[in-house]
Amino acid sequence: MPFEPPGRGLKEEDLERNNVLTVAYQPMAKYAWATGVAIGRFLNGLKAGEILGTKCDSCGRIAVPPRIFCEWCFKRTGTWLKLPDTGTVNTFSISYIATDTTRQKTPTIPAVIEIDSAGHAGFLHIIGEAKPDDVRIGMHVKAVWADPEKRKGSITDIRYFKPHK
Amino acid sequence: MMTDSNTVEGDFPVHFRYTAGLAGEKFLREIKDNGRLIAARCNSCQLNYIPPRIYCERCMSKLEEYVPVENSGVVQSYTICTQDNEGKQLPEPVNIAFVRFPSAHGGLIHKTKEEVCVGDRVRAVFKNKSGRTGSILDIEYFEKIP
Amino acid sequence: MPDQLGGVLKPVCTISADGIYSLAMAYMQILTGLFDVVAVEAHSKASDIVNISPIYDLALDPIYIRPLGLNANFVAGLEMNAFLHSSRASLMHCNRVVEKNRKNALSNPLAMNSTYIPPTRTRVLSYPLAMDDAAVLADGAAVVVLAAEDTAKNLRDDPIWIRGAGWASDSPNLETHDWDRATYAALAARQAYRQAKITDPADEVEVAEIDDTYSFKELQHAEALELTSGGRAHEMLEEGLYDMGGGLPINPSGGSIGMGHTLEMSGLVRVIEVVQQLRGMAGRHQVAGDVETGIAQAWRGVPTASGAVVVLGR
Amino acid sequence: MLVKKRVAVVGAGMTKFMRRAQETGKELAFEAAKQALDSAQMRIQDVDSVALGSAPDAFDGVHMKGEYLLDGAGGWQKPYSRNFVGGGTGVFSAIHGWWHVASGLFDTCLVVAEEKMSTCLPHPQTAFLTIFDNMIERPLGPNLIWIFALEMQRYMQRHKIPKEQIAQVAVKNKRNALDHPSAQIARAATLQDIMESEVLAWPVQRLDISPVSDGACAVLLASEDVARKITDSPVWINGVGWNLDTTYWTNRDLYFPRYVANAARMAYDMAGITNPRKQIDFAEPYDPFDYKELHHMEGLLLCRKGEAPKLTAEGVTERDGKLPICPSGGLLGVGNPIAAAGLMKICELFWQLRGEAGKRQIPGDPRTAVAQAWGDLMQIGTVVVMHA
Repeated sequence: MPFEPPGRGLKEEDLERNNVLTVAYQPMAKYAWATGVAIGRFLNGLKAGEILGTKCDSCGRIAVPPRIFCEWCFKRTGTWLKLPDTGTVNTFSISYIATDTTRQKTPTIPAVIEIDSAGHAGFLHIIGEAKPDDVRIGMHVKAVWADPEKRKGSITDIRYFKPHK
Repeated sequence: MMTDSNTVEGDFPVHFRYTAGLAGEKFLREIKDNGRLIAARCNSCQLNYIPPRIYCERCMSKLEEYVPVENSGVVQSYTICTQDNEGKQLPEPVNIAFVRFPSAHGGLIHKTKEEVCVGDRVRAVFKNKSGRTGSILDIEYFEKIP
Repeated sequence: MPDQLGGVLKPVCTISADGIYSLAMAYMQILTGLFDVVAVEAHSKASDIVNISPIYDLALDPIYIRPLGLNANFVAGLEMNAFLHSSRASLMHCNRVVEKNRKNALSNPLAMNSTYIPPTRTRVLSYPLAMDDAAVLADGAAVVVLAAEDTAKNLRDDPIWIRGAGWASDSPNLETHDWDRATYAALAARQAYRQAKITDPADEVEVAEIDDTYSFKELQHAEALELTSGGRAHEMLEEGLYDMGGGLPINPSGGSIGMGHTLEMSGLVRVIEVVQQLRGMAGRHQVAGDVETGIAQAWRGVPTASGAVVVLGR
Repeated sequence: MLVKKRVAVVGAGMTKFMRRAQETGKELAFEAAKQALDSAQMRIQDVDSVALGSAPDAFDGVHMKGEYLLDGAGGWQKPYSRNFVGGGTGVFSAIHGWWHVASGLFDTCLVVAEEKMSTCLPHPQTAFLTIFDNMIERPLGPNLIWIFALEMQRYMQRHKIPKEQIAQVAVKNKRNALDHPSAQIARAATLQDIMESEVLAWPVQRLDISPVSDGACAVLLASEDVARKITDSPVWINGVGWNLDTTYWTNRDLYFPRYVANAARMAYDMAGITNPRKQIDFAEPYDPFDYKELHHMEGLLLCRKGEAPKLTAEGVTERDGKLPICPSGGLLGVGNPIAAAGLMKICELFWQLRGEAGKRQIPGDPRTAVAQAWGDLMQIGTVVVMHA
């Protein structure tokens, strides 16, 4: 590195006290993301209290979250299946940090849950009714559903997964 | 009927704070403090960049010399904008011009006080010094030179 | 993204630009000898965006332009005015482009609209730019598959060859870019024509699919691509040169104005149309004669001064 | 795979990595590009194409920021394009530039990578929200760090790795960065400092993570003919590889980055490397988190699965060890302006292989090295092999 690297670093107070000029801007973009066909049906399933997956007619693999195609065979998936609402913790974390990086006193326990009978397929969710120290990889868990009238076709229609047997 | 596809509404919960940068800082401070326009000079390309840059986009020389630019110029193109940045109808259409300055490369895009035509001579009208903040809006608008 | 493309555990990448840029990158990847077959995909899901104005706003310079609080279509208004002023083209010529492309699209089953609506210019966006001048957003997806020469010959009897590809940018600063000319398109075309050994584009190019995000852009781009036999594009338009039955049909597909504007998928839509035309497989919108050379061109939209060109041949 | 044209790196440039830069993104890009040109004694007029890499638009806060950065990167009236493969972008930029020259269409390509993350508030991490699925993940209130914590936990559990062994990586890299003039945080940290730092999402603690930064890097690439005219000591890009795994990250086992291994195999094949453990003299794997360096050493086939923590504990990966890893100080030490941090690794290979790394110089005349970055949804590996 045969030169002195350029760059003028600032402190937060330089910006807050207007030691340098800045422009503040609030972006206004709003989106209405289409769920698509497969996830739309998955979310409708959750509203009905069911975890739905798809099965590839070619390789037999079960996919959850479901899709309309098998990414390995590159064919349309044919069969929709109702899967159990139990599974195994593939991995987890004990999080003290919210989306906006603010700190949380009571930790959230995100986990990847492999749904029973779906091979190793699973999805991200939250562990509840468990002490952080007691959560283990390989632990068996069961979905705790929101009351039917409160469900809205969202991943949060499952409130969390709790330890099970 | 329940369809398989639905929509999920959302936004992107961030906001931004942009520094004016090294050249922008000089340019906007000159407007704020002295009500004057300046350009950055590239001696190898013989171009005076307005707004100024710390580099010449053509030869990538580092630009360190700043030269004054008269605050009057010529309309190279104009438009009459009817919508704001969210796509909402503006209460009044806004006259916008791209103004070139005789001794400078580049120019400024800004509001004009009245309707203008290509070729019209216009000058920058600055806000009162007490109202200036070091922003491009320290220029109130451009007005026609009779 | 790889899943939908059959690309899982393969070399997949994103090029943040129009689909013709991606095509050019895939072209180079094949030229290196690294790959035999490369798929290029682009899509538009414009309908996921509730309101596109704030997104264009985010593309404007945050220090010098955004504080003015204007809709980004003012950029197109300024460019259109500068172009009309220097070329002496009129609003009637802009209408003529809209009429031509909307009518061409009626023969295209891929087009969003199937009925003809004449332009009225009643709603002005940023004078002189009217709502009728601007292509309307649409959703879609497009895939083009490229193959190295030997592989291509094995795959099918009628491959269409990339004879040249070019992409270029003028100054990204509105203040220092050319307002009245599409310098980016001229530079990109020169690069592509040089590779394709095309010296007289107006004579050698037989069909052109070019960016018409706004009506005036088609004219401005036709000039930059040297499709005017030395005159101005609006004069050629008046003479009918660019019509379906003309000597050099432009946007027989209907272009973005006719088909719907699929954002940065648009370039690949243009490419696919040229491929179909060269194969004689364009159906009801097939141009007359035995076409051997066509070009497709894309522009990245306001506030950019960037675009790409590809020359295709049988 | 038969690549016909050789491509050399002939110049490199880099800004300081800073938490908050006064320069605009364009100005940062210029500073790096200018240094790269000057170091090869080339003018922009002699450059016939430009390739840019930059991570999501939401950091710089400019839509289509490749266009915005264009003039600073030297792209005026040139063939200019931007690639984006998430965190893998920086190393991929060199690949993006490589195919410009290797295709034979261009003799030279200026490669620039820039990131200005300080623009994004309340915190640049928020901009990573879009990495999560809008339908089935975002409603759970995730933070970017979750995916790292989940992957790290899986890796630790699979190989029974104690946290202390992972934290050693942060100790090493922060110490290496003391010798880097661009380093944002030129401060050593002890094992205790790291183990006692705030728990964000167990097992991830604050000092396991590289700092967010503003900065830019650039390299100049040239064909063999041109390179020989410019310099007596070109550094060759001998192998390139990239590979993208499925987006369905909850359907794979995160303990091993098979996509990095695939990318590495592609690059090694092209470079004629059959035994990377013997033939690679040093490596700059991607280290945004300390465990990632270990994960990527394994993905790059520089050791067996689960063996990287042991090599680190034995000192093998120190700058004077048998297989120096991240002699630059990496992202953990120098800073992490995403795309620029990846291209920094290519710069480091260039300087080390030319013997120009100053206080950071690896002893013993290294000849062959590998740089790697990683990104998207724990999904892409980008790999470049260089040879002096």
